[in-house]
Amino acid sequence: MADTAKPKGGTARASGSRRRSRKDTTGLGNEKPETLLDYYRQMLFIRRFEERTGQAYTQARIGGYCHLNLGEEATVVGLMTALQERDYLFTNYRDHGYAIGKGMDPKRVMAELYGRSDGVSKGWGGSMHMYDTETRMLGGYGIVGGQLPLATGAALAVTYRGGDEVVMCQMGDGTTNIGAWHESLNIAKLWNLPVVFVVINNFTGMGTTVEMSSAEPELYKRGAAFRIEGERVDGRDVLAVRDTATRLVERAREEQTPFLLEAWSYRQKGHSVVDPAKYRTDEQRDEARAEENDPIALFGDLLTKAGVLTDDLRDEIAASVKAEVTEAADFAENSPKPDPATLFDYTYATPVPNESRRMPADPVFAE
Amino acid sequence: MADTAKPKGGTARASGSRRRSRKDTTGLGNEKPETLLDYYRQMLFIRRFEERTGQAYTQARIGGYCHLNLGEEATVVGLMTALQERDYLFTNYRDHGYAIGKGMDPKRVMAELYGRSDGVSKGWGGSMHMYDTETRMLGGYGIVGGQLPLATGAALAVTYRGGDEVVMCQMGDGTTNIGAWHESLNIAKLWNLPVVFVVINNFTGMGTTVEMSSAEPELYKRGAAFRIEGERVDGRDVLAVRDTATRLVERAREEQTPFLLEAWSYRQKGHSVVDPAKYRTDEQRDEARAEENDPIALFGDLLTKAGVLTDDLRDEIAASVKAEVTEAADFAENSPKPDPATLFDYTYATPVPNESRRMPADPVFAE
Amino acid sequence: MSVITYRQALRDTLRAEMVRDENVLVIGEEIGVFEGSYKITEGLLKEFGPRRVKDTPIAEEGFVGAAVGAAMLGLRPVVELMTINFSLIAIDQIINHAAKIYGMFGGQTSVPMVIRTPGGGGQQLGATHSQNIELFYSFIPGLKVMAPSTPAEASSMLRAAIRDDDPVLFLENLGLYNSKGEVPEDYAEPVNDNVATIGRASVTREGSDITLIGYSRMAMVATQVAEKLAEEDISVEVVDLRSLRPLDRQTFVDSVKKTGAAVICEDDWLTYGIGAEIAASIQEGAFDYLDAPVRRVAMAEVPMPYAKPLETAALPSVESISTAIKETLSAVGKRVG
Amino acid sequence: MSVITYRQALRDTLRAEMVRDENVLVIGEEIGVFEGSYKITEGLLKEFGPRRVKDTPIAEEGFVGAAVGAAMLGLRPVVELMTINFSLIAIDQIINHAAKIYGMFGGQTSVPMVIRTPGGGGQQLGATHSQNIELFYSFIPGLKVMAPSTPAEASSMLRAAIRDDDPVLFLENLGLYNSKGEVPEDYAEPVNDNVATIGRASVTREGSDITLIGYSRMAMVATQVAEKLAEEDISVEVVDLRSLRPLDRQTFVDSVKKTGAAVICEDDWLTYGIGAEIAASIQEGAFDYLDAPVRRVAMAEVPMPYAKPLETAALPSVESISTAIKETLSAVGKRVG
Ligand SMILES: Cc1ncc(C[n+]2csc(CCOP(=O)(O)OP(=O)(O)O)c2C)c(N)n1
Ligand SMILES: Cc1ncc(C[n+]2csc(CCOP(=O)(O)OP(=O)(O)O)c2C)c(N)n1
Ligand SMILES: [Mg+2]
Ligand SMILES: [Mg+2]
Repeated sequence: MADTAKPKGGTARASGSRRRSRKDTTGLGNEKPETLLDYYRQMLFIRRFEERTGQAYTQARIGGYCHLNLGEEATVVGLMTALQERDYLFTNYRDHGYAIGKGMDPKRVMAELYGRSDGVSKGWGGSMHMYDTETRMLGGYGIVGGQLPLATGAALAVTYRGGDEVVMCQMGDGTTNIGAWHESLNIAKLWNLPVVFVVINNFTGMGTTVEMSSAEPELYKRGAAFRIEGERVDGRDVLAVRDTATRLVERAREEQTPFLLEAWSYRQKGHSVVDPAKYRTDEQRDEARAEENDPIALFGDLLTKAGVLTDDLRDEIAASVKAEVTEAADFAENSPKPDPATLFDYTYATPVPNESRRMPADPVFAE
Repeated sequence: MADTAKPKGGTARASGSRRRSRKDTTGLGNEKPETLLDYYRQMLFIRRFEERTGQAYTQARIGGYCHLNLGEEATVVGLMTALQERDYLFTNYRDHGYAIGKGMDPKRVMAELYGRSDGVSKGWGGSMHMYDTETRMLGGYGIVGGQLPLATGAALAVTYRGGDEVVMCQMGDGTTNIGAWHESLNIAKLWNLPVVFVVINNFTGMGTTVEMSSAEPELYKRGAAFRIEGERVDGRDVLAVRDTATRLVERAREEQTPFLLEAWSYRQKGHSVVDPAKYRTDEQRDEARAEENDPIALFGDLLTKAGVLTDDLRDEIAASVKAEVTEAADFAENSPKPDPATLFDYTYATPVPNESRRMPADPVFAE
Repeated sequence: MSVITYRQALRDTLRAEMVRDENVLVIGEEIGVFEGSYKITEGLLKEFGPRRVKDTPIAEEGFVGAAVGAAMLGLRPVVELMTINFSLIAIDQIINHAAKIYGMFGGQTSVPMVIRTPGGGGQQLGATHSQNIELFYSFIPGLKVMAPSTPAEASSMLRAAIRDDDPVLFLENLGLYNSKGEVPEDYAEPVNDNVATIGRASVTREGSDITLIGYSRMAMVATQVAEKLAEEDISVEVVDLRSLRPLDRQTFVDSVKKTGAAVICEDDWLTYGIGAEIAASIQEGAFDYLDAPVRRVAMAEVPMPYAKPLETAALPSVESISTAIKETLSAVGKRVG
Repeated sequence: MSVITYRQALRDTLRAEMVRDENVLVIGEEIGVFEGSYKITEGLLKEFGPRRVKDTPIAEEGFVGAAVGAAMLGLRPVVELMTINFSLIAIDQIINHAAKIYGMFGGQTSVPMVIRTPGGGGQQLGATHSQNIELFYSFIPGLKVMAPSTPAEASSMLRAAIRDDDPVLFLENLGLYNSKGEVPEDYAEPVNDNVATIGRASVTREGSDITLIGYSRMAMVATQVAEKLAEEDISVEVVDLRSLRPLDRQTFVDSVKKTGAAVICEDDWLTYGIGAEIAASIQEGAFDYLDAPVRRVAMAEVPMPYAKPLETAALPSVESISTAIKETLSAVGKRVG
């Protein structure tokens, strides 16, 4: 089972890293440089995208609740790389990076954040609710655990039709304590469904630690209650995440059975954009933001040492990422706001007689 | 861990029995005859009480849903013997035997079944809702899993006050699949609460087998998701149940931590009085009712072989049990029906202005 | 026309839809091996096998949510919840997921599923098993709530529910399963045009003195009341709501405009119950026609007791409804039989 | 008198009750270390420690149910649910357990607990986080539902809720936490007589032309409407319901008997919403006094969209309420300013 475990208990020592091959001195395997640079770029893109999101929120261009992927870029990119295009994804509300990683146009993701009509959910969803039928990202969900039964059901539909798609269901560590977790993993195993449940362990719910909330804090072991195999991976390491996730996704596809994957990494900032995370000690804060825990810094160093990432390339990537993020924000800014006349367009897929289509000031019976 | 396991899988072979001492050839330890005979009598009492209940149901003296303890008398008596008077009990709807075992007057239990005002719940609860503050049986509950959070909370109150009571929480095998199970066991362990969760494994929910409903069908192992120690016991064996339960109850008291106990035995008849259990094969039905799986027959034989139970004693006990059951039924029959004038007496503990106390035909505003 | 039970109408229609559309599957507790707590799914496992008849663990949230997810990918699951009381465990998946997914994501994916579940009291099932909480679902935009009262409607409305692209809460009733009524000869055929229009109430009996409004079992009771009062020369018009969401206000308001008075009978609690909206709508839509206040006859507001005399006292009945009608008519100044 | 926020009134009162009664403890997600999502419990963990301030896992059903069990043994838990939307996960424990235990067991054991939770929309929180579903709890016999609108009431009503022996759903409002108002000097003292009577509405502003009824944040909006319309010489009487269960019908019916007309403003959906019962009760209790139909101003019946212009359009406002009032008055034939 898990060989790359951050030790249990309150102390957040950063241990356990990827070891794929004894002969691999670079830590990069035999991966093609383009591929490695692509991962680096994707991670950086998410970083900058999320920073821009935070900024836009502060400027009141984005509203509602807003949760960022800062610190878990390697997990996001590693997981999304493990999925085939035809595979399905369900996530929680911390979904911007996943939406982009699964293939949505970042411009439309930003437009969704801005609540505009070009947004992936036409401005109806906002930060927590990215969705796109085409890229098979079937939604970010705001109710903790709400996506688990849905993912299970999607996998049921796949097997019902004899398809070979896999469903990935992302969630946070805190989510392993809610009833829907138990019911869904149990059903997924009983019915032999190809779902990979992925727990993003950032050691806390909002401010509540894993030790305060999970009586078995080694989360990947909790599959035991359903005979579901679990693994843990160092979520700061994009290649480790990719490899482990790919293995489990492909096993789910082959063996038609669910798996559990725990990926740990640090949440660099507060729970949501508005959370100053005052409950963290200075030490905890420093640890969460330390270079050695930053997936992008880590991977960048590795690539630099291996000669894959030069200073020029680094600047070039940084500039192109910056430009693309700016482009996304501009696109969002210029996208039209939804027209209040469309307010009743999406209550029902099939409109029926006597449906209520009243504005607040309207009487029940129109004259 | 469990040494008295009925083998997993669909086949219901009756294996695994009590082995307390190598020197104990009687299988009865050094127990005093009076004690043994008392257990025998208690089990027989529950058997006859439940048979009478079934009969009264058929005669429409009892209504609603009605679930019997037939086949699990050893479990009931063993568990109840393990509890101190000051300990608390929560159960599911299959609660008649437990109510009696925890100390309620069988007359008042029967009166509750009849829906009479001398019933333990004054006729408000019926079969599924036996309750008595005095004997600390804090209720049978009809929502599967509903009693688990309550039991956890009761244990919280105990520790909050520094008390040394233990809470026992009984449930069926099917109940281990519902979200409340997961949430409650997790909280109980996190908060170090003295609760013993007892799963009565009769191999089915209503007609759905454990294998169809629990991805880890060795139910006592499901505590692993919370680091809760689990044990399994042969629920046909009253002394084994008593001993195992006593050990866990006392450990919960000492160590202030929850435990999980699985007791397996057969449900002799249908899920409820009205269920003909047609879904059982002839073989399954025969097995469920076989002498060798009948806790009373088993214990009776043991006592007979050991010379504790003579034919005379057997007859005497049978007669006195019969008389007491008849007395309970007569008491119930003669207890007054609740007066409709009391309909609004128990909606609120503290009545307040503007509370609704209208009969169906009453207008909203009284003249 | 043949005469069958409400139960059989449901079962045969469910079967017919499964034959018609490979995407229709049934999911629920004890619906396969046990053949359903109330035997609506009897025979289906044998005919269609475990792929299409899925017995579930006791995990309402998990399997209702799984049905939602399956519906998102285009299956058409029909979920059975043993009684509406247990829906409280699954309600987050119904309200926050099934009802939201179409709108929250800007209309990308519909959720074509049906949740069948019986309500109904009066069976001495006690406080937690005797509630009628269709209100909760009827309140939610994004859901459709149907409540048939006859075998014919059970059939045509279930067919409509299964074929509809939105999540439908399909309310059955313990007290109706054995009730009988006429159905079209071909009601059980897979190819079948007996498909109800969703969202329509109907006047099931014409009358002139007062309008009596009910749904599900109470629509049947309303007819009994009307029949009884007819003997006393009181002419009661009966409206069966049939659909709780959308709510067809025009049908009952038009009836009240004709009769000038209304009583609502309902199996749920009075305060905030379904009848509140009906009364509120009537006073808004037929204000100038009403000759007396709209009265509601509903359950007494208590946790339902087990004991029979208490339960009986707490439930609306032909007698209490008749009383409310007569009192209303005497307020109107009309002759009371 | 001092002027404080609604938030501070809640916090200080909670603290005072914890000082007063050792049996009072607070339970909820992120209420300790995090000090509460909306900071109502700020400072409590530091002052009272983890025995009395219990951070929970994300397990609403589990910890709400644990509070019910603890209350059965005589503790007085005050549970925080982060928003009323998440109560759907715990609703079975609230409705089938907290609300039933006293009655179902024949009055043997009361359940003295409080569930504090904010409702309120208008924060762009989207479809699953913007619902006002107090209706579900207000419908249930055995529960009491309070909805204070001012800091003074937040304090006196929370005190009453904690001291009451029945389960109370205590509805707060995201939009009110920062609102200010006067409170008695001693509102934060452990020994304190500022205890509200449960189950009473109040006329918070007198007027003669029409009655405007609201609760929670909408009671505040109602006052703004009344102030604005006063400038146009329309005299609006405002009734704040304060208690949704029990419902004090007499207070608003008496007001309508005086003014002859009524409008209800509510933050939930119109059909089957809280206002339905108010309107139904008014037509029953003040039938002969009503000069025009009771109108309701409520949320548009859609899953709440995230985008600001859509959300704004869907919510009732001072403008839409004013429009309904003016239309009602012109139906009455009264001068419209
Ligand atoms: C059912 C439910 N309860 C509570 C919340 C409020 N809430 C939002 S996020 C969160 C913490 C979740 O923690 P975790 O699962 O670890 O995910 P993370 O945010 O750390 O990625 C909570 C409690 C919610 N959205 N849904
Ligand atoms: C939440 C909920 N779902 C479904 C039911 C209906 N139901 C009553 S008993 C039962 C089976 C329970 O099986 P188990 O836990 O094994 O207990 P047993 O009856 O075998 O003792 C079911 C499904 C219920 N009461 N509550
Ligand atoms: Mg987390
Ligand atoms: Mg069982």
